Amino acid sequence: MRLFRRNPDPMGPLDYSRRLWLRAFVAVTLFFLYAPIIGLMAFSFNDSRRNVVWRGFTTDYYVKLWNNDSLMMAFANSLTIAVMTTIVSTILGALTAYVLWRYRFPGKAVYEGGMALPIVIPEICMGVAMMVFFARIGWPAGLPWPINLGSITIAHIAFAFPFAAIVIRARLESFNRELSECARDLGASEYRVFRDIVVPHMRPGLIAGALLAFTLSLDDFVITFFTAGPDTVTFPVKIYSMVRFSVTPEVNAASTVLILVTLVVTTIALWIQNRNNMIGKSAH
Amino acid sequence: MRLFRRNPDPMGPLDYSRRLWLRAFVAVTLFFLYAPIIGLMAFSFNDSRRNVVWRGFTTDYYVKLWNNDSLMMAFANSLTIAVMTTIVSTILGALTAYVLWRYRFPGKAVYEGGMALPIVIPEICMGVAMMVFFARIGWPAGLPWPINLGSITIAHIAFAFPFAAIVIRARLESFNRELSECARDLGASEYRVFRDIVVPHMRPGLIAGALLAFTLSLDDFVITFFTAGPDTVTFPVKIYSMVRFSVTPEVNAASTVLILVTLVVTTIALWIQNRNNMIGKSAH
Amino acid sequence: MSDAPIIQIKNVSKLYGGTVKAVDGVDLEVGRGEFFALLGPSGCGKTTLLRMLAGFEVPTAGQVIIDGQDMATVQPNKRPVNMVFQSYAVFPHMSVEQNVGYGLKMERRPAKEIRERVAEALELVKLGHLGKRMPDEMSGGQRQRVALARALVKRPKVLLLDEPLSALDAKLREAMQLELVRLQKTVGITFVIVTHDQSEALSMANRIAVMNQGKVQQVAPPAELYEMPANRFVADFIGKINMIEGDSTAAGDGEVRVKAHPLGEMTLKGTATGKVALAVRPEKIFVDEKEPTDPNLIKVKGKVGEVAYFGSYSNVFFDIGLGQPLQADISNVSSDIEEYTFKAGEQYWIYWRKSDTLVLGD
Amino acid sequence: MSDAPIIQIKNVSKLYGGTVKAVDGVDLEVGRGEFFALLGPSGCGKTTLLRMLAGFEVPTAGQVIIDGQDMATVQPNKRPVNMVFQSYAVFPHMSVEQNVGYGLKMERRPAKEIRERVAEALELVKLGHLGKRMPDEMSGGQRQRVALARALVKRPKVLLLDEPLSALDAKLREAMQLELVRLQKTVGITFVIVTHDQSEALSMANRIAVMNQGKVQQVAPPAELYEMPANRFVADFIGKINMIEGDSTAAGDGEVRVKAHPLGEMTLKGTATGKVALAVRPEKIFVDEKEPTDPNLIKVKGKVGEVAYFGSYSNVFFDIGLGQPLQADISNVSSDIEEYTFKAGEQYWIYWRKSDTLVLGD
Repeated sequence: MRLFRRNPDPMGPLDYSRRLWLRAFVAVTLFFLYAPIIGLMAFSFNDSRRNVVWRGFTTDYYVKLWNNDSLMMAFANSLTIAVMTTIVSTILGALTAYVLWRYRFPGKAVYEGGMALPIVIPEICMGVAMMVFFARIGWPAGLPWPINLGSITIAHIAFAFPFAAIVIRARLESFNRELSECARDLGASEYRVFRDIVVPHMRPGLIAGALLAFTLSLDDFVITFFTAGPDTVTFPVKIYSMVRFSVTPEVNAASTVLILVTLVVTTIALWIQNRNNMIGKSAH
Repeated sequence: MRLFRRNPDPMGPLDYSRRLWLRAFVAVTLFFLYAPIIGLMAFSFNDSRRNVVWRGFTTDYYVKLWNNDSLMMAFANSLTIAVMTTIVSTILGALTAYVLWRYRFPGKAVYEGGMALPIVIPEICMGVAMMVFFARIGWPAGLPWPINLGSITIAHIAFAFPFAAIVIRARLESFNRELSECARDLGASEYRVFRDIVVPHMRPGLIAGALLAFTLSLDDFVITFFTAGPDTVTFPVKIYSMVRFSVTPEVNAASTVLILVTLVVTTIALWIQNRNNMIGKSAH
Repeated sequence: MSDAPIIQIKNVSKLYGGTVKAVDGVDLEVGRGEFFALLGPSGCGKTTLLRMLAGFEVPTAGQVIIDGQDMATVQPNKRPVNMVFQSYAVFPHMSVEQNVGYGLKMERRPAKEIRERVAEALELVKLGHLGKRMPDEMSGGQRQRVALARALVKRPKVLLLDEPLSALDAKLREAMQLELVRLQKTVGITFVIVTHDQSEALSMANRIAVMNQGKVQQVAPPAELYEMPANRFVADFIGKINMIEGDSTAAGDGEVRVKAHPLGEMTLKGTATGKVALAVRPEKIFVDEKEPTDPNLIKVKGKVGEVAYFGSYSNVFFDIGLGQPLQADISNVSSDIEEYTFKAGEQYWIYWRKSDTLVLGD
Repeated sequence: MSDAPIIQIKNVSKLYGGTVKAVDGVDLEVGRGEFFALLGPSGCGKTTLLRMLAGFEVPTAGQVIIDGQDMATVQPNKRPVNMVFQSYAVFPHMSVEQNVGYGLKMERRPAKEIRERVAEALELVKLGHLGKRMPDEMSGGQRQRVALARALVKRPKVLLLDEPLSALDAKLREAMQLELVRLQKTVGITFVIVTHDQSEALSMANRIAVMNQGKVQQVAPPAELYEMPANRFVADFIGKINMIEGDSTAAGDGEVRVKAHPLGEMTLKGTATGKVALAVRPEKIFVDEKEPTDPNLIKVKGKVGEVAYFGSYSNVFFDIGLGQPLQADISNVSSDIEEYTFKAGEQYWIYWRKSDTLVLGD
């Protein structure tokens, strides 16, 4: 590595303030990206039912969210689905990643390609396909909570677990196979090698994959929309139905909550990945 | 590298057919992922208005798509938006990636984090934020085609260009900075170094980033749905409105078209990335 | 303890993809307590052979016998050998003690025995004070010691070492060479080391097998290998050597009559006939301004060409009227710089003993 | 052509982060046509110094003058120097000809001149037949030749080479050492090479600057550096050396009186006083069973410890009653193995000339 990275900035750092075009470019793109989102979040604290002018700071709308039973129910649904999806996706993803990494078998290439399909395929098509699929196999409706969330959860798992598998697979790529050979050499059975050597190495990937599956499930709108019955509303679907009437500060507040949860979970996932990359580097 | 990869499968390949649980696992996950999608695509060729039973092969519904003016208009809209988005996102993404790679400036870390926001933030929140944003700045409605696609295109660019930037940035990571130093040493100005040395290296990243932006824009439903006026329907939005009535074979056919376009573009992008990775490896 | 070899490799071959012969009909025996080296260029099959001993590769043909037992059906975790891997393969999430104790834990030894034997093994490799450390807090040299202790604590019949010094820097490598030799003498276990570095093999091993393209070229102690290489490949691969092409005919009594321009005709010890190479090591060559008279010398006049100074010796290239120059290593045994300064163009007599001259066939 | 040095480095320092001194008050001059080496361990500042000559680093203090011109405000693309990079930095999307011609194109030379000079430069590095090749179809050695041709075609006043041989394998590296020397003689341009490999510097350069921790330790021709190192660091970094601690007092006339266990007291050439190291190179040590009588020798009795055989020489460690052993390199000048076999425990007289002994201060 040292060969090509001797110097972090060998051309010599340029003083930002002297470069007007750079300053302008940075400012414009930042504005472009941040303005709508920051506006949305800021106006959730605006003391006015109309969204246009700033009238003062309030957290009233968050209190209203808290007291809105149907919204809280939607949030509970979303969390339930996300937790179930996370657990199943991580286990399935880990097994898939391990099988792909460890074994050779006929049709492995097809299988790996197929794995990536749900990542590539347009969400709307996934949604329609899931809807048709559940209709065709005659998935029962009107079940009691939380079993009525089953179809959404299954759709979310089908959608989310390939992401988890890819994250875990990527982690396994950095595994030094001499470690598992060495454990074998020291007398470990194949199962002990998996348990003692491979799983500890996988762990950061498992956590990152789980967090990814969690945010994918929590944030999903399209697939949920198509697989949800009328009595199974999730948080994003609820926001959607609120927006259909008008963009009230409650919508802003609900969106802000969803954004913050996602940001926190994603930050944790990235932090784990970075940390484990750094450990990986220092160990070799 | 050789140190850790001497052997592609040093534990010895296991015969797939002897491992029942592996066979079962592969079959179940493949079915789980493929069945809904393949069902959707297969029944677009089913010679029956009702979706349930297979009645024989037909391409009638593709002919019907072709003759459906409002659907073709939606497709034209989608392509127009996607092409515009691709061009602008790739240019913006390349500039952003280059600035982040080449220069140091205050707030660079914030800028890099901000870049990733549209990738992380829930689509539904992006959609709501964009809708509110355009409403607040008073974006005019009822403009003639194709200017009426402007708001959607802007929203798509804001959403897609960070993806392009990340792909191009990743490509720049593999750039050997000694190449640009060497060109300087041989008498090239900074501009010539960029033109003669950096851009040729970036090229595979530019193409892959462009194709990614294209599929993101073409497939997007949520953000489009929130920023589109009633007279600006895109292909995914059209599919959505068709599904609201009932899942006809035309819906299947339209979904199949969208899936195939996406798959082809993605395959090309992956192929370019793989090829350039392999060239990158052989060159060092 | 019996005198039978601890390792017997009988006509072993390994094919990849049905045709590429990584190992091609190798026969080898390693004695008890030997420090044995497998030496050769990369891709010569030495690592494949080592991995067959460990059980990570299965021979396509032939037999691998360790301590009298055929290894054909014995899994890697059941073999009486242990290996030190090229990357050291120290388990990153275990402390040094846990690493070293892992093999004993797999044997289900009682905790007390594990504790004692781990401590003993760590003392052996001079890491007694670092048992609680995690691998990422250790240097490359220390991690190698962990790998050594972890393999030795299992008291294997054979210790396999795969390029154990290649990841260390030059100074540390030299120190570890001596230490590995010392360690092997202390524990008395048979060591089999794989290396591509001839000076490593020469300085450490009792016996060396030189391999090329899957085949064993020569098996001999270091000095024999260096002074009596079996063929051109071995002569060229081990150390530097001058080769002068010539024609040889048998002269009976273990001698040959060799004619080689510009040396003339002479009778030498050897058996190779036909097209041969007269070979002499650079450090066996002497240089003088006066013509030597001893009839047991081979002599030739030459002109100094390039001189490469290396501090402890100078590598002087003489033009003797051949396509390639003749190189001599002149040891700089005096600090008086003038004494061994060669200037390009100077004429010298170059000579060496007939007994130091090799006659090499292909 | 004037006799003034082509490069003058005047009291140059480079600070990183305001405090870390990568280069610390370096003064150096390089003459026209010299083959000059900057030698030192990694992180000693040698590469930073080279990059200051090329213009990729700006000195925090001091002056860099090339051919009489202060380089302070001259951009890298306007300097009369060219560089061969460690990775060779061959442009992957250009053919060999395009690579070599790139620098001339930047000078806006006419196409015909570019063609001719590129062909000439490729001939010079023996790549005349490969002009149409793309870099990914070439070996590492060939790519290095492209980098050399590309720099030389610009006819720079100084050619800078950053560890040019570190990416090549051992055999190729030796061949390229000779070829770089030949090339430098052919073109007559000043070469400045950065290396951490002492044998590379010794064998190639006319003059070497040894650096450590940002400071120049000694500047001298190779033989002087090896035989008369200025201090312990240089003695230890260049080649192998035995150091025996002792006490020294001035004895006038460029001599010192040194007392060192177990050698006794003696008068030696030197100036260092106080705590010193008596140093002698391993190849300057002789070994005999009989006690030598020459009064100009330093002698001591020793017992053979470890012996490392390296083919052309044996590295023998003698226990002379000190903490660390005394090592002697015995050149294996005869192929009769018995002649130079040392067995552990044997007693010998070990001796060397007083004139070969260095008295080193810190």
